[in-house]
Amino acid sequence: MASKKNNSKEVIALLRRMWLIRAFEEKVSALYAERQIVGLLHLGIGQEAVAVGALSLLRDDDLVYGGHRSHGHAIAKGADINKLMAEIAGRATGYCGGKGGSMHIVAKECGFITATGVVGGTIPLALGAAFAAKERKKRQLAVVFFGDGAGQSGPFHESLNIASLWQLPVIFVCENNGYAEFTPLSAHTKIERLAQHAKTYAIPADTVDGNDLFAVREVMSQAVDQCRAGKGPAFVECLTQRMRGHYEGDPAKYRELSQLAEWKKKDPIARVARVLKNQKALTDKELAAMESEAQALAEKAAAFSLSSPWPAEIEVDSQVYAAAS
Amino acid sequence: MEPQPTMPEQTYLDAIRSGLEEEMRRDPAVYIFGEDVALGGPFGVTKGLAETFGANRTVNTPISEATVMGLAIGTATAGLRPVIEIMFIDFITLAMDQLINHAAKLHYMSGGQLKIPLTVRVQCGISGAMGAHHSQSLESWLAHVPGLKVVMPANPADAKGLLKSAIRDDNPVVFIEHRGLYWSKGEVPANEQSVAIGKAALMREGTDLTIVALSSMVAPALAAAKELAAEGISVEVIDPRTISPLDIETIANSVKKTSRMIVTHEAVEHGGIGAEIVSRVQQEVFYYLDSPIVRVAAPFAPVPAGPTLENKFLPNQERIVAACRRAIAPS
Amino acid sequence: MRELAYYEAKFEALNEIMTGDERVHLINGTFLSLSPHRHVFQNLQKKFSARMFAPPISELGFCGLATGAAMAGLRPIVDLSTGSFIYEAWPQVANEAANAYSMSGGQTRVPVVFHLFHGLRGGGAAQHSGSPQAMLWNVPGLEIVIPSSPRDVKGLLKTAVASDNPTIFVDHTRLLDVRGDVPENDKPIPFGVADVKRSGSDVTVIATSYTVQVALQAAAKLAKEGIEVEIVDPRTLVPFDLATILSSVEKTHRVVIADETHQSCGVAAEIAARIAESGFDRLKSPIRRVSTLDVPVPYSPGLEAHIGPSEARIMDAVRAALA
Amino acid sequence: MFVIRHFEENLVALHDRGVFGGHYHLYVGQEATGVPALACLRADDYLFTTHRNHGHLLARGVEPKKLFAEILGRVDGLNKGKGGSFHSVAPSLGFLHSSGVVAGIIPLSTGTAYASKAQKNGRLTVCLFGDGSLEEGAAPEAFNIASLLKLPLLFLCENNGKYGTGRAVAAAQSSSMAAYPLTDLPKAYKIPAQQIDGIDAGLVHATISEAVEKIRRGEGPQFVEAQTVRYPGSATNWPTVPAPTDTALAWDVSQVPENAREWYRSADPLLVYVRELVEANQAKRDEIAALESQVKSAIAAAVDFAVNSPYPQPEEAERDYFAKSPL
Repeated sequence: MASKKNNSKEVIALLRRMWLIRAFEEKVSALYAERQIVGLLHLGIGQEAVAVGALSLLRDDDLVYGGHRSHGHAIAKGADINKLMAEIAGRATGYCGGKGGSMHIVAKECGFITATGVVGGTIPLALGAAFAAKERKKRQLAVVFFGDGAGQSGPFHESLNIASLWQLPVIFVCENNGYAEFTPLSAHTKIERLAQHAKTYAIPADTVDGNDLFAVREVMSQAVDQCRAGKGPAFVECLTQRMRGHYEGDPAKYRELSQLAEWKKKDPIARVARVLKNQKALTDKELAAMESEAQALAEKAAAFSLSSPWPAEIEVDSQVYAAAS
Repeated sequence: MEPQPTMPEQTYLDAIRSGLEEEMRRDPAVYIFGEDVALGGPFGVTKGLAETFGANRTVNTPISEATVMGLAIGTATAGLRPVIEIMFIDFITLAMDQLINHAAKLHYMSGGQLKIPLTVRVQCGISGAMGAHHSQSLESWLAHVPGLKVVMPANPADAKGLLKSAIRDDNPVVFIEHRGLYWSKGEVPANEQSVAIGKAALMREGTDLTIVALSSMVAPALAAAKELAAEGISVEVIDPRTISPLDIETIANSVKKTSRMIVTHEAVEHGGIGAEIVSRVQQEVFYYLDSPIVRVAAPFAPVPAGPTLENKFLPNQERIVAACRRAIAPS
Repeated sequence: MRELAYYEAKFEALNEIMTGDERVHLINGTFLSLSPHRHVFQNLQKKFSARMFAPPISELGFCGLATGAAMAGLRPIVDLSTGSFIYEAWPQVANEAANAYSMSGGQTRVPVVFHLFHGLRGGGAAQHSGSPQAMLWNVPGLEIVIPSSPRDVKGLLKTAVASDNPTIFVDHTRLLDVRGDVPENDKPIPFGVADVKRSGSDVTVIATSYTVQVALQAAAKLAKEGIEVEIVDPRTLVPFDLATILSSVEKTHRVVIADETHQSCGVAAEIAARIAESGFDRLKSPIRRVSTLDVPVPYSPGLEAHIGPSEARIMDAVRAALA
Repeated sequence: MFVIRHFEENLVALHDRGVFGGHYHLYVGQEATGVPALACLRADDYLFTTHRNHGHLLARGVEPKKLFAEILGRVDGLNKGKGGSFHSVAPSLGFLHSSGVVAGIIPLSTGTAYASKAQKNGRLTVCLFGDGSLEEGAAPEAFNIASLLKLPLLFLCENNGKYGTGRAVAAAQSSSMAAYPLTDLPKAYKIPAQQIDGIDAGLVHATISEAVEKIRRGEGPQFVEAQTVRYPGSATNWPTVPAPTDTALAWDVSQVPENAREWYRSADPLLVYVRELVEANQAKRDEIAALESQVKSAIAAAVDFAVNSPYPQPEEAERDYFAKSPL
């Protein structure tokens, strides 16, 4: 049924979304280099196919939880890139009024519930959302993104256990980019595929090429259908690679350039573009236009952010506690 | 909601149960999570709730404190009003990251977009020689965390009233019960009466000295006050009930009147909530103080298991009285 | 006298410790957080890779591993890096390591060091700016070390490793590039001995960690106003040297406590309470606390700067103490 | 096995008499796991155990009188009265620390194993825990690290939830552990794991000695799940003794209360072992009865010792929270 979803019109929209993420993150990276943005930044350049592929199949009212590398997930769920960039820049006009920053994006209006700075920190939160959804019987889903680094943390295992026991409508999306912070996965565990853990807890799991938009959608659509039908959790492991270091400013010496060159061949955006071209759905000219369009939007977001006011100091001790409702 | 029979005399434990029951009846979004809660929990606090409201609202969880805490927080981000029971406060150590890095911060980090109406029920304290993994009082950790509220009821009425406020609060509230108080009895006013979080209670009026006592130390403090009254020393006893936010105004006003104060709690003195109370009071009413504020709390040691050691470890009426005498007549 | 950067002194200590005692193993982290001076760690790695373990992201797991290894006679130093991550290891640190010696009636020793970076680091936001030391001060069984200068970091790190107790070594990324005198083959610095970082007669400022450096700058400015500040650095919270502080208060009668943990139940609260109890008669004005405001650490730079124990806030508090 | 059994039964009696107040857990029903398993170890091996530790300590040779004294909080106790039932230790026998926190010891056990490997002293670590511990994230974190580093570590999971009662039902795989069989968890980390009947002393001894050999050969961690049936006396919060153990019960359980009879008939490892010995003509009934009465009187003496041991000086409460440091 995924193939049905892949009519070229829709694929073009997806490509546009992928370009938007790429352009957005490259702009963020540039601003960081110029010291116009400070703080701890984690970019997902090269992982766009996972975010867009996975979230393109969700309903607006599905709930998404991210990790520390989640700009792309927020955009894929429909976040406003102006508010997103402004948040990363610590401005008053940001989604969180400058209180959250890059690692703590919350865009509730579009169902991106929260990111976290703690590896694997939102996995249990997603269980809760799934529990609530199940109770409300609205066939809502919770989707949580995390990296392979989270696979060695206790709460990850506790969560698989509980999700399976209680048959919760949650989809675990593992972005296995082969690196936990600075260390290759092989140095962290003897398990090559994190999907194996899900299977241990009797959760249906699949591993796909995360740089292949169509493959991600194929597997994800099965997961969504199963979850939506109330048949319990699903686990989708996407093998991908990030082009950047762990955080901006990380020299990333621990990765050989050959790997990067290798990766460039697999660039998820180029791959989709190729397909559309072969289908004669888009010309080079249109593709180029799409790219510059995205870059223009990113530029506008940057301009909006940098011209936005800093939060007022009075803001500093507001919103520590919610006022009685 | 349907009316409940009023219960003049009730144990602390039953008061908590009826508080839970009334709130679950009042609001279908209230859910209970915890180990064995559907079976009543280790002390029977949640007894019967699964039968009344169904096992889907009184949920037995695996022994996975970290994840169950996160799960409860997650249900709160999705609109429920979870109540999670951590069997012993000692085991909250296992859920610290979810509680401190997530529950306490999500509202603020999200610029107010998210609310976490979470109640964390734990029981603490020394009762029955359980040793250093089942007897601790760890409230000051939690009072140190902006975004959390922390309450410590000392009697059945406050237990029920504060629990209701905690469940109705839109913020994460840690509700710290004392195991040693579970079977103590007291008057409990008619249902639906909640006790405001952040308001101290004046337990006894006096003019010569103020005792600020928490949780299990309120009773010995009142006994000490009686003992001293016989000697003509008039002692005022205040129970803060909530330690975050702290009702410093009530305490400071009392000290303005008495000019002398001691603080007593069961937790280890160093880094305890007493330190915060002393600092605040001396800052607010320094020039009213006639003698140093003394803390009567546990020594800087893990809780020993042996009963004699336990007794030595526990602050008690005797030590409170001695401290009061020192404060009245500094040597 | 020889001047070193803080990070150089720290790695000199690590190098001497590793060379001198083969029971010492380094677990996780680079002891530099994200600082660019990685080469010093890589040099150490070349020499001692056999005694280094880069574990998975399992704080609970590898802090337990270190604790167990210490019980069995090793002297592991764990780098938790970002202080907030200790919350994931909390059961092993606060429930196992801290209690083992006492619960065993003095039989089982746990000579482990948990090293972490606390505090405001610039954009760390609420989850990467934690200062857990105030909570840990409420945990009997843990020693807590909190250096503020190149000389102290070297001398205290050596004592921490030599100690037979679980020790929390509280470091601060903003200290790494601070320079200062570090004598050649300097002696280890005993725990429980405070250090007067600046002497003065008007107000005692008790400061910890990076805030000592901030307070020194504040003091220099206040000197121009004719206010002489005495700065006392406890250097270790457990054990705590109250005597040195009280003798300073004897002289100044006025106290400001500057520390980067949150105010409520923070480090400053405990210090203030002790002085108010034992030094009450020497005080001429209330003890003032300059702590991090009781809010989660905000991301935006202006907000972050606003909540910390800044030079300006310390100066205001000193003036208020004299008013 | 007799020592453990009569120790625990006397402990229940002491508690019912109000001689001590603390919460405690019995090892009754698991004797055929702990005793043969620990017999496979070297004197210098490390052991970590949990709140259910009495049987392990006794099986390893702890003097009953000292364990009684500790549980009663007396000065002659293993920990001088500071640990109690939850935290009794015996470092000279390799028990460095017993944790009252579920799964608290699992990460710790990787540490002693790590140290042994670093020190190349051939010492092995045995981590003894219950099935409930596997619900804590600490367990998989430790499995992963143990497997990664090929640590000399034996995970011995005592699953007393087999057709159990009370909490055991809630703890059975179906309701709180999705992984089944439990051995799938360590296997996921490439740790060899097997499930055996913990009531069969011979099987336990054979399995554990083989596992121990492999570990000593440097093959890395091993996992064994020993299944036993929950002792009816442990069904509630406060343990009881449905029927005092006596060799005679091995052949006639008519005196046992109806509700507990089946356990004594088929699931009591001690009585099973007694029958085996007799049927194999390795011992006569009266010899065993004689042995048991010796143990009974030894235990009675140990009880007297503990009850008459003084309480520690209260001031002790403030001592021993810091080791004396060189500086």
